[in-house]
Amino acid sequence: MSGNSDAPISGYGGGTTDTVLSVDAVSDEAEALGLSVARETLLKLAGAAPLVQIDGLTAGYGKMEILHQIDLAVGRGQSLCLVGPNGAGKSTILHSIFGFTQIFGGHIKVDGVDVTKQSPSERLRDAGIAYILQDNSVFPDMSVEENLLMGGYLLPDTTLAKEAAERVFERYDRLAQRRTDKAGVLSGGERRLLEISRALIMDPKVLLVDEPSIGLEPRYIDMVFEILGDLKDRDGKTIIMVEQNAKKGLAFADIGYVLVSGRVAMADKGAALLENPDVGRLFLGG
Amino acid sequence: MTDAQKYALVATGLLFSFVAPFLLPQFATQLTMLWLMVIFALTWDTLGGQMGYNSFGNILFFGIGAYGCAVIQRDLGLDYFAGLAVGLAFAAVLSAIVAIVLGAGMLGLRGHYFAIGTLGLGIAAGEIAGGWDYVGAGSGMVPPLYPVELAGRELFFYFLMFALALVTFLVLRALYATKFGLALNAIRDDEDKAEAMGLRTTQVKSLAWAVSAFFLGIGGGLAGNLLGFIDPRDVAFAGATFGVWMVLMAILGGKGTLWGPVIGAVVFHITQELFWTYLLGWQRVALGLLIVAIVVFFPNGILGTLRERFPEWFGEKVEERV
Amino acid sequence: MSALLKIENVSKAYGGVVANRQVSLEVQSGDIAGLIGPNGSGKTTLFSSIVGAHPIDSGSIQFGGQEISKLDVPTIARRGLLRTFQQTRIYAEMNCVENMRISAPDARAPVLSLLSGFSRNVDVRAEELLDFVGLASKRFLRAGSLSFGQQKLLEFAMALMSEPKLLLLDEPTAGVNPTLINGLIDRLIKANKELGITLFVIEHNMRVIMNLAENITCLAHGEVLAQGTPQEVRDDPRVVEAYLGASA
Amino acid sequence: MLENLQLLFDYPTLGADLIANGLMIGAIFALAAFGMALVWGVLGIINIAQGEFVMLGGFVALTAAGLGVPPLATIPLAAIVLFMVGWGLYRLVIFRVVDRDLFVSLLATFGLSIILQQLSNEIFGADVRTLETGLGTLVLFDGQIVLAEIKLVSFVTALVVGLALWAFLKRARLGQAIRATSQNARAARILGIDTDRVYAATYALNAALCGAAGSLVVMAWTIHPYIGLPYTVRSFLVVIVAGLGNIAAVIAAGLGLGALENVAGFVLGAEYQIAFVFALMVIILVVRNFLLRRKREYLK
Repeated sequence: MSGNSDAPISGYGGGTTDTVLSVDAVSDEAEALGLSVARETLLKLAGAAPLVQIDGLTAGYGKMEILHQIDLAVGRGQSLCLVGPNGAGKSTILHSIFGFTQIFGGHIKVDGVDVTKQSPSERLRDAGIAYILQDNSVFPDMSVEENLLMGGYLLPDTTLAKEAAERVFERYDRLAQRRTDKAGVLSGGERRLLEISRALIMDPKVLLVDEPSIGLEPRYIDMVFEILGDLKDRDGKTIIMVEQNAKKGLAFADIGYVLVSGRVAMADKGAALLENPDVGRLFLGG
Repeated sequence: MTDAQKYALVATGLLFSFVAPFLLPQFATQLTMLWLMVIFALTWDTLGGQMGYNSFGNILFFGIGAYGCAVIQRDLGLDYFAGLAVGLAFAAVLSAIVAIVLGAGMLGLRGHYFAIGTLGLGIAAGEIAGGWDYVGAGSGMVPPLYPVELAGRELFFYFLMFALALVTFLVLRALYATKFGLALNAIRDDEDKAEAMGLRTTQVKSLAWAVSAFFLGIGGGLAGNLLGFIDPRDVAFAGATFGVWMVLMAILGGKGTLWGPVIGAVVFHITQELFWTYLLGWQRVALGLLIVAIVVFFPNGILGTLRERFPEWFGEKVEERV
Repeated sequence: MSALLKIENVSKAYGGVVANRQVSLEVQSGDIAGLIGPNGSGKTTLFSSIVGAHPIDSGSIQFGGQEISKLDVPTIARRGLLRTFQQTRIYAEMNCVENMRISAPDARAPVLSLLSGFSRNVDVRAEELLDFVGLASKRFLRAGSLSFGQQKLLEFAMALMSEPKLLLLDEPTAGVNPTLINGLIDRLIKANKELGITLFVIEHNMRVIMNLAENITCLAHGEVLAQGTPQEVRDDPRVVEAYLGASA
Repeated sequence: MLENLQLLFDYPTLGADLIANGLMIGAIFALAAFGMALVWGVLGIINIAQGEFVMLGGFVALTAAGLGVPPLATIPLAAIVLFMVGWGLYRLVIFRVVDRDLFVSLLATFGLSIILQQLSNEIFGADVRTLETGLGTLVLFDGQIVLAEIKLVSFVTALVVGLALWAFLKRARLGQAIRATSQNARAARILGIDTDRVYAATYALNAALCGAAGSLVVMAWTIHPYIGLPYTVRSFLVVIVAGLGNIAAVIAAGLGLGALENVAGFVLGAEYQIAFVFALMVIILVVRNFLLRRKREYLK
């Protein structure tokens, strides 16, 4: 029983729990290591002609600056995974590429076009950047089909959206079976499939994927990564993702960046980062 | 700001409060009203600020107090001072009881339902009083007059109202320092969590509203006598003036703080007295503009803004363990 | 060992959807029990039913030998059955010490006995527990200004502060930085072993639950699919089929 | 009060007359409530200035009629003017409170309602006003039900406008964007929907609905600058009874409230009619909350 409140409990103060690193401690250690990455390294990882290229991006929300002088490059048909502690600015990078942040400096280019000043809808329609949101971004009271059609909201003609939706149904039979069901009653995996395929209606070049595995049961996590891998390999989509489950994310990605306090601290091939002992200790929890 | 500076400030304020009606006798009534405003803001904040239940109808208890006191004074046949004393006591108890009874239903409502529900209560009360002959219906009530042969009516009410404001402040200050006070804050921050942790939220909420109503009821009784006339819609249940001011003053000073409502009431009242008369009928338009401006641009109020700027004045700090 | 929590044939539906159907399970006193299952399999609903937030349609829930399925949330909490929330819930505008103080058992007394200050013991205990979860240096900060992981730790400390017999934890590691997870597991085990608090944990992270729990129940479609030790559950073909997938 | 009740029993057709007249204004309540539900669902704001929009619609109609516009033509005119007022208020104030906590938006719209009320008082004066349409009276069932024709026109117009709006939400592109935003604003944004414009359009559309309602009110009944709050409360009442999504329920609840209020006004006396509306709201709120909680089946 717990009534025994006199029992001494030891923690940080007592120093018996040594397997823990707080977020602050991670940042401190990473800074102490003086980690930083040269632009050339990033460009080399991305191959000859990067599809998405970010130079010296400084951005944030309102007046708050979260990203400091970020460089990023990823090639066509490549996947990039961003890892790092909470609050390092991983999602902020995705938001900046899609146009949800305040950009104070730097440039974002997609396929050679500078999109820095474009609105989100321009980026989606003209530059081919689609955002796949983590967790529950379907319209629960609309049918699966209506949800897909909403994905084509920016298309000039609704018949185009209908055609694209048909292609999605041909490709993903699971979704076709639930065509007329309300999206709110889908299972977690089906919902995630709908979220991904809804982004395909606009036939984007770049997929920004925010936490694909969050809140999913184990067997669906594999399914989601399979779908993403298929989109990358078969359709040549470029994927930039943020993943809480860093091991899964790095195992999937061609390139991995480690972010600390709004800067890129390390960058390498995904598999290589996974092997890196510093990364393991500081970011993957041993 | 050091503690010594804070104490000096408070002492100066207190001293001024004692001598003000003698220094500025021509403003005695306005000064008395100032203390009423302080009571308004303080009692509103108990629910709105500390507990997060934004009532738009707390004016209800003010009106009940005003009528309750006046009815006792009218019907009991006591001499003026005894009648007033019994009337005020009755006003306080009646308001508190009504708060507990209404609270059983109303305090189960959350968020905007509570806000709009209480708004409805306040207006319904005004409409009912306006049709009820026992309290003079639409033509209102006139409480007994302060004995003409005695001088010092204004000072009498000034010091009564001042004392009430002071006692209200001290009682609330003491309450907020107890477990009860912390329970109020817990309900404000997350009522479901508080329930899940086993707090007796229903009891806590009822008591809070009763305390608020208790002091507001006395305030109503005093104000009726001070003003010398109780109108159902423009005095007792004056939702469009007093009722809104309560909320506004508390927000202006800083919701959920002890001193915020006091500061907000003083600033608002002085502003109002200085500028109101020059607005020639446009006062209420200005009031609306003021509400919008404050909630949109200044929702944390004076103290809330100071707290953001100087968190250490309010005891926020990171302490590294040695 | 005796069953501290005994759930028998519990069913619960809302809006025509069956969330739990004939669920039966036991949590032994002193144990760490796990609850796993796909999304929408009724885990969180079962937790809500146990603590009284979603009353059950039929069946029985006994805690310490007494029927609690008809009691309300605060009453059940006062008997020593507490939960933490998936979306961490703390009192955001209060500082950490205040969060701890109001979680102490004596804050649950009838309202008139709340009209007094805090005892020294409460404050000592609050400091100890904040130290235990590593938040001692932040104890005078607004809880809302802590990071998500720190808020989870605070919520856990608050639960310990209120001295429960049984603590239900809803995904304690979801959204927690990987580097903090080991420490969290460590503290959960300590709370169980040193403070004697029985734990019942919903968790998606297989690594965590397999290391933590002594007994695991797997739900699917609101029904109990499998029960047993971590190894048994992990090897159960039905669990693999419905939940873990081939590669788990 | 009891005498009035007795009257109702002695002359049951009197009840039919009261109910028929009540249903007419009930359609107006439904219209305003539909707008409130829209704003509530999409922006997450309870618009306390709802009734003031109705009142303004009435004054727009009055002013236009004074300038020679035929009475019935003031209905679309009031809607258009109020649409612009709504858009303007969104751009000035509402967009600043959309994502803030409910209390802030509640108080901000409360402030707006006071401003509109007092401005109208200064500009149009505090008198009770009505707009003569020149339409006659309908006498039904041998004079047992007497109904002004304009009330019937108002009833039909209100229902037609409501249904047109419902079709707009289902079919039109902007309507779909509004529905999508109300179900999941974040998701709408990542699909390129400009939610800020959707919010502005929704708020303006609501104001337009109220404006049309107001022009009907001034023709069939009366208005004055302080008429707003009761309309706000009636809209709120209808919405909490009917829910946010169901148009049939909104119409039914609106009509029901109109009839109930008219009968209650007769029985209790006209001076208590407003008190009745407010008290009814409080009672419904409390009972509804009690029923919701009852589902938890407390033992003790």
